Amino acid sequence: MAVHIGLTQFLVVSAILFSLGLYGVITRKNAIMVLMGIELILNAANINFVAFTRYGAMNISGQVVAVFVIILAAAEAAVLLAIVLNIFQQLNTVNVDEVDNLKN
Amino acid sequence: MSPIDSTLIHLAFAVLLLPLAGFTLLIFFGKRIPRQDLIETGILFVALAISIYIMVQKVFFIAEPRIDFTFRWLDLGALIGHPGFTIDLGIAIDNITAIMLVVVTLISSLVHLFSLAYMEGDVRYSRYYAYLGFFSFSMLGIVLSNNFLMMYAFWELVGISSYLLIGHWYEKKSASDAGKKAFIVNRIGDVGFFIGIMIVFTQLHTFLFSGVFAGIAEGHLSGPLLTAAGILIFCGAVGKSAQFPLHVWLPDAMEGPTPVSALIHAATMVAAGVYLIARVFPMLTADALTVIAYIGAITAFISATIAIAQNDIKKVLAYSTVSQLGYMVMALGVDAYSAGFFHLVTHAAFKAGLFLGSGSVIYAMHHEQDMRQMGGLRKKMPITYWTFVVFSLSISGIPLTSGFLSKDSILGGSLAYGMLTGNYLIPIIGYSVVFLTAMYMFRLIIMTFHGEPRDVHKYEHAKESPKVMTIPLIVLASLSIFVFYSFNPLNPEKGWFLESVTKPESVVPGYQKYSWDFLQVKLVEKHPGETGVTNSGETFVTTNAYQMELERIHYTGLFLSLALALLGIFTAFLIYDWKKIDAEKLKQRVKPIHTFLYNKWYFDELYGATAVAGTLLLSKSFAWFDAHVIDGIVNGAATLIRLWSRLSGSFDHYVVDGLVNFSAWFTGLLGRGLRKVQTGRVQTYIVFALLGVIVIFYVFKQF
Amino acid sequence: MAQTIYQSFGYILPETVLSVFFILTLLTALVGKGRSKYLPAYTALLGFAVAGVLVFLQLGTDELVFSGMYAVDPFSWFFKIIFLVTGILIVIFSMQSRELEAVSTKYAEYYSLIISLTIGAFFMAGASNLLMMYLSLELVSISSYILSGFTKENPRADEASLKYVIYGAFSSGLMLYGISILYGLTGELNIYAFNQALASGTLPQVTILVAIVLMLAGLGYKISAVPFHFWTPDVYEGAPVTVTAFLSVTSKAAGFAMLIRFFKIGFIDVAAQPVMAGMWELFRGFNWTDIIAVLSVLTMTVGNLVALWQSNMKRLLAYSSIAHAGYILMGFVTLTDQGISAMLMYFVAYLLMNLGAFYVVMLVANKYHTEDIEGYSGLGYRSPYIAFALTVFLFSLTGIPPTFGFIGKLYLFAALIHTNYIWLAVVGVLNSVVSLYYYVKVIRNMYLVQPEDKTRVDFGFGTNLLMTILMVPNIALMLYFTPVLSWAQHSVLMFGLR
Amino acid sequence: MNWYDITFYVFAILTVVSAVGVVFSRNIVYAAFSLLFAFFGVAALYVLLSADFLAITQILLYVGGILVLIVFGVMLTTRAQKVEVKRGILSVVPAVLIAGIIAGTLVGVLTTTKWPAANLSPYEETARPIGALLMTNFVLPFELASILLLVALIGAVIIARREKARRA
Repeated sequence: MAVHIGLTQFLVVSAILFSLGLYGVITRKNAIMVLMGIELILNAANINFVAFTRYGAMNISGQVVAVFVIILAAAEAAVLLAIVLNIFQQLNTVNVDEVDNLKN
Repeated sequence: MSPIDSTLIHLAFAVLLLPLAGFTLLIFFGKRIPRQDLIETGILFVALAISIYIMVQKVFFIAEPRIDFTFRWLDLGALIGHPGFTIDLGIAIDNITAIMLVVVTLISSLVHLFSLAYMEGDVRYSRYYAYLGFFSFSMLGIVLSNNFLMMYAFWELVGISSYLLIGHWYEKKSASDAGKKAFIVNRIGDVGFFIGIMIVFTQLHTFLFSGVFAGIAEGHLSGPLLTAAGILIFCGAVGKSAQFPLHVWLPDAMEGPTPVSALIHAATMVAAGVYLIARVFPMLTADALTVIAYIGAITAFISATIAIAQNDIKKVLAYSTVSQLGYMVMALGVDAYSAGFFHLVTHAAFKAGLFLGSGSVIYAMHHEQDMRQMGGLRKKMPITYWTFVVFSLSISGIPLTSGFLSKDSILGGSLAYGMLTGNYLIPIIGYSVVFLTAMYMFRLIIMTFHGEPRDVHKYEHAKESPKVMTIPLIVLASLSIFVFYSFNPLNPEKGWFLESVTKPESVVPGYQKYSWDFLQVKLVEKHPGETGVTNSGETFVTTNAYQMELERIHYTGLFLSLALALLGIFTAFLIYDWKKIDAEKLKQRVKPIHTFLYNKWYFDELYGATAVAGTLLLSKSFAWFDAHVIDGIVNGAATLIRLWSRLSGSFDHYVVDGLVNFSAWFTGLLGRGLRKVQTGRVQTYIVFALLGVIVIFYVFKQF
Repeated sequence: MAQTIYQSFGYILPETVLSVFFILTLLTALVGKGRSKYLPAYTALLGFAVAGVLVFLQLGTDELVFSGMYAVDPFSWFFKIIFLVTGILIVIFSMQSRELEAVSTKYAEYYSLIISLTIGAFFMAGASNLLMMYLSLELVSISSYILSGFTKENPRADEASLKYVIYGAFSSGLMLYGISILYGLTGELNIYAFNQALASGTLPQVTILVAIVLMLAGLGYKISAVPFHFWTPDVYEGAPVTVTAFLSVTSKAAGFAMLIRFFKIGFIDVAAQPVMAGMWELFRGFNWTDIIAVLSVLTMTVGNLVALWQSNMKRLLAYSSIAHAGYILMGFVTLTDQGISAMLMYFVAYLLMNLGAFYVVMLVANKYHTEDIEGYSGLGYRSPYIAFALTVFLFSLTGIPPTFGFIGKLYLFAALIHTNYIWLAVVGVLNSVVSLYYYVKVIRNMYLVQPEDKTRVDFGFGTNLLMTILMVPNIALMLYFTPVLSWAQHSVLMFGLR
Repeated sequence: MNWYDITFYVFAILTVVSAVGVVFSRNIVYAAFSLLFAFFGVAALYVLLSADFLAITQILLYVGGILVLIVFGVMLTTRAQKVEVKRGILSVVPAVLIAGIIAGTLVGVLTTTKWPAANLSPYEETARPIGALLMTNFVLPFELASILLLVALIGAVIIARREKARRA
């Protein structure tokens, strides 16, 4: 009989999602796409929380954390997008690697 | 700590910090504050009022010998191989502290007042007042410290501020040279002081006086090391109190403004050395005390003889100061503790008065300091003259003055000491200096105030100084009268001063004060004839011989000193006023002596010669050594050496130099390399963070 | 003693008051627009003052409130005082900043964000629950993203805030992932319960290591420890000076508070004797303190070495603040009471000297319009008082004797020697020597280089006064630091220890 | 294989593939749409994990909120470029390497860890206990989150708002 779906499978999905998010964050040029990568990371963490709540037969607090994370993600996205918009107005670019005047 | 005690401690802090606050105000906001001089002077008078309150409270109403406020400054806990490293600091008020507080603030405030006129229109007027405040702060710090560390710190601050004040007119080369000389000569003494402190600290692990004394009493520091510590600490006093052989800086320091001379070279800074000896008195061994007594006596004599031959009014006073300081040091050395401190206080008043008086004369004579250009000023400057006479009588030790009381105590002490120990030289010097003192002081008065004016032009313009200058003189003159210290004009024993300044119990192990047991006056007074056991196990019997001797010779000593003083005054009048003896002829007859004295015993020349000749000799001997020994060895083992030197040379060149250069270069390179990493692109940063995470994980997974 | 939820509200009065004033300050935008430019600042100051009084009333409180979410204990009390003092000083600095005049229409928002960051820092200092830790960290972060880009007409500030927000969001993402793994291992969010779960000793070490390293990424970013420090110089340089100063103290101190509490409460076996010996009883497998020691060495070395090459004063201070994070971490390595009290003492010193230095940088930027070290040439002649003050602050930062910085370092080193970390102390001393070079460079420029323009530039009485208030403790606390020391020693007490 | 497993694999693959699309797609609009599917996939995983409330929240907030925000962002800045011409600062290989190491490590560690597990409890409604928790044990984070949202709101407004002065 095939392996039944359990905690492990969810964790693998979360790990992959997390790594993809990291990949997106470090390779994407466009700041908005970097943001998308960050959202993937947060989602990966959330999958962990919910999966642990379910399979660890733990208290439901993991799900509560997930709710907070979603709220935070929204807040963070709003601020990041606002900053990107402002950068776009000021510097006429949304590429993070072009914003590199402060260095050394 | 009772409420009044803590109040006194708080007030003492206030006294300490007020001048500092004044200094900070003046140095940073000086230009923007109107009448900063008055502010600073006012601050000092406030400090004076508080000090008087503290003194009255402490001396008359508080029974306990000292009020101590100690806090743990540094506690590094137990370190490896060390039981614990703690440093306690704090301040303490005992009777001599309280009295010194008043002396310092009193003289300082009067000098501030005096300077209002004297320094008017000076280029760096506010700077001058700032430094005066800073000096007062440092001096009060010395007085209040209850430990060696703070005392040393303030000691150095006093050094710095006196350097600044002496060199106040630094455009004048002689002034800036004098400042430097004072600073350097003092450093020599301070090195000894510092080594002494370090000996004490390494042996006893504390800087607190009380802790040090307790440690010595328990026998944790004794023998030659204790004597050495005492003498090394005394070195600090030698520097600051201008004792032989480091006395050379003080007369030069007269290049500073005259009120500064009054403040630091008469009343406060130079007194710090004497105060230091008084502070550490309990830990001084018999040998150390002997050294101190002889240094003091020699200083007193040498400088008194020099003073006779000087023509600059301030130089005379300067040498007189050195001489009187010698007296004080000698008094402490012969165990006349109270007398020495007493003289410190009375001397502060009348010597400050003398300096301020000379300042008044100099001011009137348009900064003329040569006495040969003066004369006849008595009529022009009556207040200055009469106060000057009071001061001179006081320093000469004529009855009804404060100087008589304190000086007589010292002389009595030295006489008793000489009688008992056989060190007759000390009382002999002590009494001969009485004669010299009286003579040079009245020589000064006669040359300045009596007779006919020699520089008529300057005389014509001379007039009595303004009130801010004469008021301090009058105050100081009245303080030179006996009533302030004792109601009995002939014997101060029962006066409040000597009652409140009692000699502290010595903590030195018995055998180190073995032959000195008669000096244990305190113990003796209560139980003469008591038997004690020294640390080394010997038994000894205490006697009250010293006390008895003091009483026995009291009137002998008194009349002897009085007679000598009057003789001195008489001689001065004989030579300089009535011209019964021709001064010039006398000078011719004793020309070698006069020249010798006039040139200050050639100390400066001596130091120059020894230093220069010594250096020459040293370099010559090195050359000889080089030529004969080294060359021989080199020639003898040329091959080996050459090989070795080549090796070591290349080692030096490639390895040592290389390492040094390399580390500098490498640090720089590393910094530059690391700087390159900071690309300015946020994603690079993220990559590094991720790499960091990976590396940390895999490196530490191993463990 | 745990409190019921209802009772708990009594313990967060200072935070509540700050929140109220956060909104009040925001509302001054409606009321006082154009009328008083200082109204929001005064409101914020009032808020800090009221909160300060309430915090003082909590002296000695040692409670865990909101079902283990938040600890009100002497440890957090210490940091709350630090945050409030910093907040007040920053508000006063900001009132004088010319840089911020460009955004004078948004003062209300600016000051309210300073309050919100302080609220976040309060919660960071007391958070004893992983969720609280994450949320409070985010509150601080989001406030600081906005603050650092507040002068949005300035491209440098924009760049700073963009980098900050990307880096911050990424770091907190890593941290959150770490939290999720910890949660999976223990089923707990509360760090006290977490400790209990760890006490069983059956938890897989490697997994915990993964979680901890990920958490370190988040915490390390807040305290700017190498290699999570890269954002620091760019953000510090780009952000307005006042914000930089604020971040360098409050945000960093909050990060340290959280780090210390997390490790100390979460990972030390409270049952072990002696409790405070700092043994990581549960983790004999790997030497945890070594991770911190290595991070500490890297942090101070990188900070100091790169600082050698800086020409911009703000950037120099940014690297210097990285180096200082390294010094402070040294105290954490010991994990003893002595080490942590030394860290706390160092925070007091750091607050005084760092804020002082940044204040001078702001003043110089105001009047001399330069942030370059070259621009400081001859400052000693033109503005002697300011130059003198900066000298004192820089000496203190170096740790040269007549300053409080020296005492702070001395205690850190003593704690290290006490726990036999002598090599680390040596590294610390060597680093201080390196740092001397770049601090003295500034001082040399101020005093030895003659200015071309010799006109005096005065800063007015109020500025000098504030400068004196900042400067005097730097020296006075060297002479008499016993109160700070005993305060720090009492403040190592966290809820649940002893 | 039962239906549960099949459903899981379907949605897991959907999620992962969409995520790949998000990070590899060159067109930002495609990326945004991929993100939409990834969010949906995650929501479905939540349903599989009996977290119904969370699934709804995910869809409402992420899809309805964050994604719309992102799309707005894309549209507002799209004037510059729709398509990424070149990659970011890292070439693909090192980036893949780093992400790969992290993925490998995580998968390795997470799958080999013996998680404290219990038997699956039957499905329970989650909205009510979550709500209860938010008002009791989690009331402090709840309040904190509200301040945080307010701060984010203010921040977003002041940072993104165009200045009148600039336009003039």
